[in-house]
Amino acid sequence: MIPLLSVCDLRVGFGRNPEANEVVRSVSFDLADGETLAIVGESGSGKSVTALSINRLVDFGGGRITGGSIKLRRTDNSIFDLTTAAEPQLTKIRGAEIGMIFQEPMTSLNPVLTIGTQIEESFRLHRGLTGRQATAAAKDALDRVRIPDAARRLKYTPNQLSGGMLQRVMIAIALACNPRLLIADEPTTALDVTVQAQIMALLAELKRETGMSMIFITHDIGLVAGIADKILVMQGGEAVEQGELNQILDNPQHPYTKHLLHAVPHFASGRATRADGRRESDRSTEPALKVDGLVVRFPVKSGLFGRATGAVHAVDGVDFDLMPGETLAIVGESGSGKSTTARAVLGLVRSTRGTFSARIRKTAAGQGALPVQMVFQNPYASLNPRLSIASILAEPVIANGGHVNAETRAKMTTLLKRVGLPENSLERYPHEFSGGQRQRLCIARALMLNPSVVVLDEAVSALDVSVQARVLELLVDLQREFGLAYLFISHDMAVVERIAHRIAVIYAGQIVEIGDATSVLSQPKHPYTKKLIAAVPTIDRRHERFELDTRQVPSLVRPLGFEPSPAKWDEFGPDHKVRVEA
Amino acid sequence: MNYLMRRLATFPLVLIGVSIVVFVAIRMVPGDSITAMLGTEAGLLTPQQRDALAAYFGIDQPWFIQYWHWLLGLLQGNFGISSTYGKPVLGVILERFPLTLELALLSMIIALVVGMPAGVFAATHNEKLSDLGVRMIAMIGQSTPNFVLALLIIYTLSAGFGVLPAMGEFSPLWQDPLRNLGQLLLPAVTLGFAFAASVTRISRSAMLDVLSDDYVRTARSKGASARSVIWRHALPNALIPVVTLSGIEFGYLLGGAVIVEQIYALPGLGRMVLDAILQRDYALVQGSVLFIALNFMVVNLLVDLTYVALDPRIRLREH
Amino acid sequence: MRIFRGVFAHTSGRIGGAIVALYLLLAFLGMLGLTPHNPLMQYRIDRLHAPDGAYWMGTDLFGRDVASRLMTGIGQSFTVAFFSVAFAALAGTVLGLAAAWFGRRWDGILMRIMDVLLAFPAILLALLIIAVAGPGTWTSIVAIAIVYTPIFTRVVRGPALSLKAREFVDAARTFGSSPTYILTRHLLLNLVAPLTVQVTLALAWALLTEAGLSFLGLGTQPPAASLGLMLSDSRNLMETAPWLMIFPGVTIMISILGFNLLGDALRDILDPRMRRSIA
Amino acid sequence: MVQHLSKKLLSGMMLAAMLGIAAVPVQADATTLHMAWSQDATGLDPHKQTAFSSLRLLELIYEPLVRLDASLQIVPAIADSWQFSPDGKELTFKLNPKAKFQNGAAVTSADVKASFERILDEKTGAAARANFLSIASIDTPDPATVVFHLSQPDAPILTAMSDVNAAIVPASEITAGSIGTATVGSGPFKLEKWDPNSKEVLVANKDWAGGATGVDGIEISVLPDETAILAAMRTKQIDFALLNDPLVATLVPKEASLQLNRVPVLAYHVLQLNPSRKPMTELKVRQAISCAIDRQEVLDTASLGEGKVTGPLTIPALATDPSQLFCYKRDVEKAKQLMTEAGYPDGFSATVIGATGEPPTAAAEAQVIQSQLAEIGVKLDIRMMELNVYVDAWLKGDFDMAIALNGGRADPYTMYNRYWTKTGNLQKVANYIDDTLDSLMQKGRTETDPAARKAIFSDFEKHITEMSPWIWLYTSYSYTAQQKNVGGFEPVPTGSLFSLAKVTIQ
Repeated sequence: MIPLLSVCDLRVGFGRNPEANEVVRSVSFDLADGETLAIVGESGSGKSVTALSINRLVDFGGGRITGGSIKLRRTDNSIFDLTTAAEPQLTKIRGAEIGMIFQEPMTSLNPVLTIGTQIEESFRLHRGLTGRQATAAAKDALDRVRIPDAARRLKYTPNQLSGGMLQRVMIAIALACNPRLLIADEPTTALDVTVQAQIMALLAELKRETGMSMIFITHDIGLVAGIADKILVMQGGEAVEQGELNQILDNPQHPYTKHLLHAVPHFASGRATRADGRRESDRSTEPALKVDGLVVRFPVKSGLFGRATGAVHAVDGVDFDLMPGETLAIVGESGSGKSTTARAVLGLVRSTRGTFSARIRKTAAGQGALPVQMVFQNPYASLNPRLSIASILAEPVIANGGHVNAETRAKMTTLLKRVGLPENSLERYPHEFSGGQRQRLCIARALMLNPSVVVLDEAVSALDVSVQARVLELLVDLQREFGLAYLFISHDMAVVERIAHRIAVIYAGQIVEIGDATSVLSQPKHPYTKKLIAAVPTIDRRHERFELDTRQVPSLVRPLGFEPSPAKWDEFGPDHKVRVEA
Repeated sequence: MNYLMRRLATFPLVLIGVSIVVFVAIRMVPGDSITAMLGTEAGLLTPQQRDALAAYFGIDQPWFIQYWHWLLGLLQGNFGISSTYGKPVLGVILERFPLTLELALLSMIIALVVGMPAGVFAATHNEKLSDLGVRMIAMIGQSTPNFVLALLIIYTLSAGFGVLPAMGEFSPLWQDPLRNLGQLLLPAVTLGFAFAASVTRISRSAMLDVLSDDYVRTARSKGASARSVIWRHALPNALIPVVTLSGIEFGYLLGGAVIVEQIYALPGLGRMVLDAILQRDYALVQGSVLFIALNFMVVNLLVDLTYVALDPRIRLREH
Repeated sequence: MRIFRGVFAHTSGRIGGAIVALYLLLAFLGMLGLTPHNPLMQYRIDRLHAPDGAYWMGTDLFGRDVASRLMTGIGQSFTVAFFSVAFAALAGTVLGLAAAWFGRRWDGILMRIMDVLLAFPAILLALLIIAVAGPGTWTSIVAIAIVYTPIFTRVVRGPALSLKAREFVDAARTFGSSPTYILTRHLLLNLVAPLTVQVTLALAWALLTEAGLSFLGLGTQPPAASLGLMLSDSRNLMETAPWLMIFPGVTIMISILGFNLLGDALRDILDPRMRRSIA
Repeated sequence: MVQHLSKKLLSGMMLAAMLGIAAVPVQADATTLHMAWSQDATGLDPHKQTAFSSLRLLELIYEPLVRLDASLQIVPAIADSWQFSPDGKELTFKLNPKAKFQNGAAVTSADVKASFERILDEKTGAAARANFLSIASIDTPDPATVVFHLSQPDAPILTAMSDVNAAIVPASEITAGSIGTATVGSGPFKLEKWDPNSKEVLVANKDWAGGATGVDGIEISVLPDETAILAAMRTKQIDFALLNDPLVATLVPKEASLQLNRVPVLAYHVLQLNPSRKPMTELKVRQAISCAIDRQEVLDTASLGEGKVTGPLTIPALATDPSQLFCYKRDVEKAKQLMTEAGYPDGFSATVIGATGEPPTAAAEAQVIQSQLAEIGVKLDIRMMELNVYVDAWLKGDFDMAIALNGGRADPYTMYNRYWTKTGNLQKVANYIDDTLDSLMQKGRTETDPAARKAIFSDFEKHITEMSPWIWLYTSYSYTAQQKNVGGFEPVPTGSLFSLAKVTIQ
């Protein structure tokens, strides 16, 4: 049987001189009908460019195919080389025979057109449907991706739908004309983990329904375990290894594949938690940070004079304590209030109620110390691009009345070395560093003031997986060395498993489960925790079927004066308690 | 709705600010209605004569009392009486306004009809020779002072072809459409030239931005043709900056195009205000500046409302 | 330095930069008095002399050398443009930063005041200011500066608001950095790029405005030359001595062209949005 | 589709425009004179308006008792005849019985009396009142006779009465308080419509005592840019135009179909020194300035030679040959000498003010003078101001020097008493007076013998140019441009357009 798609010695370059500037070098693979190929790699590996070359969208991004062939077997069984096709032919193939979905559902749909119009367009272009017929077809397409109330949603514009919904719409568009090949370029990366599980489930189901082939591009090798038949691993523009799913996962040959599988955090249901620095049971030491009844509310204003008519209960009664040398991970999905909690601890948002106490530790004379410091999610946004590294590191010292003297400079150099950055970094600017390096800079900056607590707000989420692993290692080392307490905010269970001693699961502004990391991860008690953990993709759970669940996160807007009922807790074991739902 | 109400609520505030500024400023300018009428002959007046004239022009009291009276009148819809026209200010303004409005509209139509396709064309031929050509013309358009263009047009037409648009009296559109268009076309072209150039430049850069957006890639992945991608998917998204620019420019044009009106001898708002200032027709200056400011604010509000119509993502909020 | 290299690598940046540099050179020579003739000298027997070897661009009504006057005129026009834009940028930056930083009520009050200025027809605002203060170079500068201040205020306020929400500002707050430090190092330093672009484009507009004011007799005072004044003085001599209009007209057009090209280039180089799409 | 549509729309608009343009020159109504000027009248009250354009407009609507002809001789208007009593203290007018107001009522002696009483009433605010202060009382023995009783002999009063500022308005309109809003005159044209700064429509007054007018009406358009006026005349949109700027006026003769009318006017271009300010307090400094200025060159440069160097007296019958006046031939050496003698061998700095566009040559004159005075070390700073700002400073005497175009009168006393008498209203502007000037002016006022008057004023002229409080420069022309098929226009030195009443279009 001739494969549906046969890519042979594909080379793609960019710029004025594409031959000299190749980002994909000699990639070959075959894809049979109904097969799913996962292309796995980190940023810059050329995986997306490879995908975009297949339907030649790479042309519009300034790329050019400099060699090789991409042969598509068309519906009439003729073989068609996409690398040499002219644009008019390509427009007939795109959408009709090759569908594609992208990473960012929020930006991939035209913001000014209704989703109905955007779905109908596919039918109009390839099926010649117009008017009511097209609308009916669009409604069917939405039904197919399990969007409830499809007829009404057709009139929505993208801004009225959540990310998960939008990705379903994207899938509906891509599959509208039943293409035999679907290219999914990191379709779940921008989504919450439970939503990701939904989308994965949907893709798997649709694939079964239609028998289409799929190319699934991802940086997360754990994610493809549930859906792929074959895996192609890319690094630096080359395909370093490819083969059957089980073969790659169980018996990787290439060192990079091994690295991806072993060095990178994968969720292991509590089996990979830290063994060191467990909380002692006697509780004699004073906590590094204690948060009591933290409440953060944002007024909702309306009316001509902007009177508050309600409040968003972003954080609604959160208590926890954090011992020196301990990591408390706060996990939850977007909108759960985990970042607001962190920001409230730092005083970046004004807390409505609640108390904090943080232990100030003794420091060298002349150097002030703020007990709590923070490392932010986006290493590209948290360093002022116009300041040199020296100025950036000096800022906390200056802010606390210190001076940039020899001592400070010495400290900078030491810290830079300690976080693994070259010594000449001081005179350089942030843009000269990679994402991982920048995050190391942020960590160094946070340590300039000898804090006792470091708040890490999704501190590794924006990094490539292998970089993530190394930064996590660094964090663990630093924690041991300086006795730091970490408040680790994350949505990523795999990462949390590697660093947390304790975990607090936050949902709708409230902690629903808190306790020892191993205990919480291996024996989740609260339904939400269970759901969250069930949604985490793991290498262990191959070809597992996910349940589709279209429930939405409840609204956090409450009427004025609303107070939640006080929490009741069930204790499970020495350090594991779960909120009792009313 | 709430947003609209709140925006409208700031109007009186800004208008009071504008009126106080203009009220004080025009009175700070040396010379008054009397010297404006009599010139150096004003020196022949006896003090009693001066007082009588000051009372006649209503400038015999401190400015804040004058302002108070004027404000009270305004609340009753009375903008005062123009000293040069001897007629109610509002009537004078409304008589001049159709021309200014029509001229502004015509210029904007010319600018959009010429500028948008040119900008889209340049964006889709990015960095090719034709793009450079369009950009060069647009640059020249933006760089030509409009009085130079106006004088050149008039000179070329009258000396070279012996024709010229009718000058002086303005024929309203509803009375004599042909004559009206004949009168306004050249001034509109004069104003529209630089306007079109700005529109070209901004629609080009907006298109370039939009063409690299994700949803354009999505449209292409659906198999949409190049034309459909440009006109159906990209252009509506590129309109916001064009609307912003056109709105601002239109808002300014509604304030009258002093120099072009002067050269083409069009009795528009701009010249009226200029003359009113030169003749120290205080009531007319105050009334018309207020009117122009109100227009400007209304146009700005309309621009904001247009955003909402164009882009469902935009919610009306303060700022 | 990076900017210079960037401009040099950019086609329209090269052209624009070359034009602006040439004009600055001419203006500089004019200021040093290195002009073909004395720009104020009235060669009475050579009034309205057509361009030739002695007077490259002819002479004006007074028998003054147009080429020499253009050289000093460029200096004058650029002075007005530079200072007015500098003042407007300075005032706009301070006000825009203040509005963004203090937010709420102050933001409201400041922006309403800017609305008042914006709602005023620009040329009338300039006219009133000049009428009150009397015409002259400095009055023109102040008038144009006041007209442009609200524009700069808006240009600064928007990005300042978004910078204020950026993580490095949050980070600075967590260290307890002083407002002054945050305003100068974190906000202002990052506003340099959009401001540079806006300044360049505003310079072009200021040149046009100066010309417009001179046309109404409110700009530069005789016998000093400015491009706008020369142009407006030429209008009644357009037929008798066309060179009086052509040379200043072309000079002003090319100078504005230069600033626009340079501004475009700077936007391409400095605008992070553009850079992202290139990267 | 969009491109296609826009192309169609554009070509449609172009067509419309061309039609609109082409339709204009074809004027169906041949007996309407299409006239243009760059500055419009500023108001309609003949007793109050003093602006040049206002006077030119009102002259066509209102009539004074007498008027001046082209040689500045007094000729009848509303009055048929007039007579001074032997002691010069009584002036009697006989009114033209045919004279009628445009409301149909006859012009009677009561109207004359009411009009002059209005002018003299301080509440009116009539600037011309200053010229009529010698009127003690007015008698109206019968409807056709008016007798003015004067407190002292006043020869110039008759000339003053020829001004439209002394126009006769209906007594009924005065009572009604509608002067300035309704225009009811007795002149050749009725004002049908006035759209300030845009357009006036005048129609012939069939009842005019002066007979039938040459055209049925005049439409005056305000075209603020004189280049545009010329352009409009080229395309025959405009038949007749008033021009101010000699740079534009001199282009008219180059057009085959156009004719330029020019006449020397009474108004004079002058550099006013302020003798109350140092160092202009020094006679020698003022004289040095006078000697350092080449008046002919100012004229040649600023006005392209369009005009005539003049002394203080611009009335042809009284004027002295300028070459006999003090330092009318440039003498830089003498000027430097005078400066040294005055104690300013290195010169001094001063500011000269001028009004933008009023006259259009002001800035040019200032620049030439600046360049000339630089030769004796006087550094002039030019400040051009908006007209009103200028007037304000001028009236306050707040200037070192001022470039001015001052209006002339047909009588030297009326023209100069405001400046050069001790009680002159504008003494504070002139800031210079001496006994010789004052007594010469007073003598000139009461003297009725023309030859004796000429001698008096000749002395006045010589003395004042020697004292040099002001530097008189030149008189220019008043320009009107017309299509060659317009006939019968007679330009007069006062700038009056009254002869438009008899203009015809062939």
